[in-house]
Amino acid sequence: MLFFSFFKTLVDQEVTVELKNDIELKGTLKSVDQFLNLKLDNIECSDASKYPHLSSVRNIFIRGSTVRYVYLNKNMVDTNLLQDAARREAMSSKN
Amino acid sequence: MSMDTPLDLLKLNLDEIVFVKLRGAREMTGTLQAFDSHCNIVLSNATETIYELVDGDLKSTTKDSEMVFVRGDSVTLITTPSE
Amino acid sequence: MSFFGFDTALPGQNKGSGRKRNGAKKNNAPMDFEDTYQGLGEYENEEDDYLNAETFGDGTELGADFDFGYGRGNLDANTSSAGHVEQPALNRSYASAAASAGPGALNAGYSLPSAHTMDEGMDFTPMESLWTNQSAVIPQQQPQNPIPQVLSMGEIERQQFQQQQQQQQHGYMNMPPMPPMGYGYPPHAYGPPGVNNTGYQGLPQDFSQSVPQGYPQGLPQGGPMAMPMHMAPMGPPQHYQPIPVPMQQHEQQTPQQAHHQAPASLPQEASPAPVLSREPSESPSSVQPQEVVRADQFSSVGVPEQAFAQEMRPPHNAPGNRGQAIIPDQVMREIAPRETRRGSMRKPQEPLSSEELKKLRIRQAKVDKILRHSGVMTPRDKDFITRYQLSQIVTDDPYNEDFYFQVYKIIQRGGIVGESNKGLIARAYLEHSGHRLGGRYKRADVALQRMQSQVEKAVTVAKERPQKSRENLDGAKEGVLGKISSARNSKAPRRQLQIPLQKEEEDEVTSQAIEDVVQSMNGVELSSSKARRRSSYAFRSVDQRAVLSRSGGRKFVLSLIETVYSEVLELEAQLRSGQDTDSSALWETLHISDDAYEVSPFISILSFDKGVKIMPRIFNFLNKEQKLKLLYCFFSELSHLNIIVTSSYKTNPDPSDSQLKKLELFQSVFLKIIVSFLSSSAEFLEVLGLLLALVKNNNVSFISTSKIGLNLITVLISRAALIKQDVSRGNVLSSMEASTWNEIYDKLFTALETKLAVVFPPDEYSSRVVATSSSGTVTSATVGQSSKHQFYDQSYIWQFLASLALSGKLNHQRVIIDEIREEIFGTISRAEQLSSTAPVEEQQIALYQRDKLYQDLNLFLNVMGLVARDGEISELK
Amino acid sequence: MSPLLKDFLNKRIVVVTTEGQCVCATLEGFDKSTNLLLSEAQDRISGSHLASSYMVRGSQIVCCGLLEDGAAALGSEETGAGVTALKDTRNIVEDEHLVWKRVWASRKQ
Repeated sequence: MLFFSFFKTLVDQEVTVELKNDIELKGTLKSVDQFLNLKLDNIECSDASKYPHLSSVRNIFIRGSTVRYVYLNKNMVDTNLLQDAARREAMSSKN
Repeated sequence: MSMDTPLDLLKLNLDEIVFVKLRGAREMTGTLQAFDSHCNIVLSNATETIYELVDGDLKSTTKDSEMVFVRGDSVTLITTPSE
Repeated sequence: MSFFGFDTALPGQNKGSGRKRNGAKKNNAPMDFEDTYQGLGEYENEEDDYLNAETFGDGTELGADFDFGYGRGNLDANTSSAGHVEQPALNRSYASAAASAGPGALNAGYSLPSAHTMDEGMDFTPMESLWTNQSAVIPQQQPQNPIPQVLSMGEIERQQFQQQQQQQQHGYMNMPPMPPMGYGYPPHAYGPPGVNNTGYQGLPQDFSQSVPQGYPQGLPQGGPMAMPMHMAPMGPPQHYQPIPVPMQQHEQQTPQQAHHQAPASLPQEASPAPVLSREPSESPSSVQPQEVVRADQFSSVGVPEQAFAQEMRPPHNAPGNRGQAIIPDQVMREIAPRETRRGSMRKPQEPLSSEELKKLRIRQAKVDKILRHSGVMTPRDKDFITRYQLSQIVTDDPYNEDFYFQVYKIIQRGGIVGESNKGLIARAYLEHSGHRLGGRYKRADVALQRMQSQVEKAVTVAKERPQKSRENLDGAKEGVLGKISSARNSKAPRRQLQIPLQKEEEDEVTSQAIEDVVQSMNGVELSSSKARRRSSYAFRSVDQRAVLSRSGGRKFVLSLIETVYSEVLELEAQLRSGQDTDSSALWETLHISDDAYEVSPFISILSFDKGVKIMPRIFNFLNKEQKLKLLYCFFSELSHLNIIVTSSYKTNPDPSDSQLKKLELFQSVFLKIIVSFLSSSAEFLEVLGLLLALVKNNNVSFISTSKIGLNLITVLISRAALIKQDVSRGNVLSSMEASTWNEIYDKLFTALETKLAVVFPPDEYSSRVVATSSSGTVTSATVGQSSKHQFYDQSYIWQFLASLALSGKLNHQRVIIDEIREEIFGTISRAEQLSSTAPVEEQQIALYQRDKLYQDLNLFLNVMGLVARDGEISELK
Repeated sequence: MSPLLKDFLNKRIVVVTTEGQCVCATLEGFDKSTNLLLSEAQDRISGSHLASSYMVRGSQIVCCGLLEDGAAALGSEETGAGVTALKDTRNIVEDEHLVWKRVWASRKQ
């Protein structure tokens, strides 16, 4: 649940999602579920001329399993807290 | 103290620079900020390198990001970088 | 939801498909849903369950979505008519379930001597304590009990054990022991009695039919029907001796049920049932007559008869059935009030025809095949799992699953004020994350500013010293300073005073005064670290592995750090839940007095950023003695500290951006701890003890080439000076204290003497640091404020010199001035050059920088009653 | 359960599949595995009618975007000939081992 928890803190922040089919979508993260499915609003396709498929789409649901990366800004993340959360996750999954 | 599972070794490298090999002839180096049992990870100050063979020549492109979440199913290897 | 252990195999569906197959062979009539329904819908209506949303999400609101894999929607639709009746029996919440999972539940569900509770809860419904409305029986087990009790795994196991004990006491019937595999039956068959009561009204005959189909088939045929139907599988194996006969009877009992039955599977039932079974017949296998009669009577009052009848059939003929005498009566009383007519129920049963027997046998075989897996888990297994799951859901640490989000939100809101719990949580992270103050780099300033103000305060006090001491100085000044004002380019003046030069690196500390320091440091074993003899020179390698290899290796140190983190996280969790914390385990993990390695592992822990970052949180849990020991170890082995090596211009003339960042981190985190510990809790002699540790075990001159090292020395001696000033106003320092201080100061001074100028890094180094800092991300803590004209900030050096001069006698001060006069004049001339050479548009910046240079320099000069301004040094007025 | 798709119910959406197919359709239903039930499915590029009822397995979904009102299929503007086909999401580079071989070889130098 660590990353579900993590992504919840990123709601309403602007993120860039790179999918495994190389499409890159930039938009405001609106929601996330425990499968790390994401919902973005006001999306912008980084290479819209090459991939016009998502033109006239603003609000998009992304299946978590097809995400390659999610790019974030440094200031969105409390790294010390995140590391501790990862430690706790590792501790609890061990028991 | 039992530091025995692979994920425990990953825990040792929290806040340290790690080298991540990824599917699709990619690799990434950055500071490990988080991981879970699926090998989902978050790296800070990351540099991704994508390799490809163009007409038999090795070509690489790099991409920097200050914070990135990497979905675990792309990860094939995590290690500490060789110097 | 199969989650709660009721049935992962969806017996209703299984059965349905199985029967379909069966029926397809016999006749092709379509399958009747009602016939296959097992009461699943009874477990559906859970709106009152207050943790339902947390467990399953708000999925129930998803109006138009559907579930390809499950198909529960159909069931819902079909059972909605029955649902309203069933609901009352199910209005239990998870909370009450969890509560009843506690010891109270044991009483209620299992150990109450009151037999009816026991029988009800145990034999028919092992999940009773979780799923039925026990409030009817035990008022204190109200579902609205808001504080669910959380059980540990151990407690749950203990309960299971107790249940077994009680089972022994009350006979086999009280607890369901593990039935043999393959004798399974749909779990719903032994659902809570309350459910049965109402549920059967909604579905008059189907249930009773599906149950008999459900399980006796797997049992040896022809034996006596020894057990009440719903009880059989829970009893010991010897109870499993049913015969098909009773079922046959039930099937035939009520003609009106025929249309409900699945014609496909039981053709003989599809036709209007023979009425003969209305007259109970004597079974050849000696089935008890009375329950059949009872069933008849129930049916006559419109009550679902068969299920009860079967449940209550006393297993008179079961050999060794210890429960037989108790169960039926009590159960009857409990779940079927109409049982008052019991006495009149005893009538003989009719025998079955051989054809019926045969058909029944075939049917049993089929159904048995279908149900092979439906009873894999015993009720107790399910009970156990459910309780464990509940104990996981209802946790006492709300931050467990969602730690990052919860704490992040608290920090974002600045949750320090208000709830103390949140304050505690936030404190651990605010300390060094510094959300409210704009990140850690501002924090670096805090630590440095604190040190600076400490020095300034001491200098101010010194300036106000009685004129008398000033006059003493005046005499000495002539030789040194008389030339200063006029001769900027003068050669170094001759040394006025010969300080008795003790030879350096005099290792053994023999003085009585120092022994006193040792004693005064309350049990802090200064001598223990002597066991680890090592060269006082640092390993002159920037590569941290060189040091790490001397304290167990990188992986070892990293695992130490992670163990420390686990301990701290554990302690913080305890603190949140209001428990007392015990830092002894944490202390062990720090390996402070671990002599097994050449370099203390604790020093190596500080080689890693994360090892540094955790220090403030460690300090939250250590007592004063532990803190002192820790700092003593730290100062003793300072030369081995990776950060000293990387921040010394001698060992690392070309620091990288990341190294400078490490330096800042260390300064902002660890230096701050030291400053605040020294200023808040350390006694004079304790400060001296730490200084002694530093001087005695390290090459002070090398340490002074590092900014961090110099700052650490400054912190100690300025603090000592402040305490001394403070004390001298009130009660005077004891002669022991005073002489100790003098002796240690002399040692320090001797170590630095003749090499004082090395505290100034060479210009190449300074400019490189500035260049790296401005190109990288390191911010203003290292370099001056101006972004355009960055210069190497030397204020920390002047603070050190000021502190050193402050505590020294006149002759010490003269030596200092003597050794660094070049730097004094260099600084003055740089300040003057700035204003004269800067272009007009940068005059502002230049003036600022000029003032800053003078300000830093004057901090030092003021100690001796001097001031530099406008290119001249004069006496402070 | 994932309520994320709830807002898209009965609306026109664009569905990208793992195979690189791009379909425009009305979302009739979904479940927690993102299995989708679609109606009036058209090819996003050409606009050609695919099926009146269309089910996509969740494992094949990459993303579904809500089509803005009035947005036409791409095919109505251009025939779709110039549109680059979407890649699949298998994340596979041909002869990846050869690439790595070259990478290691270059590292040794």
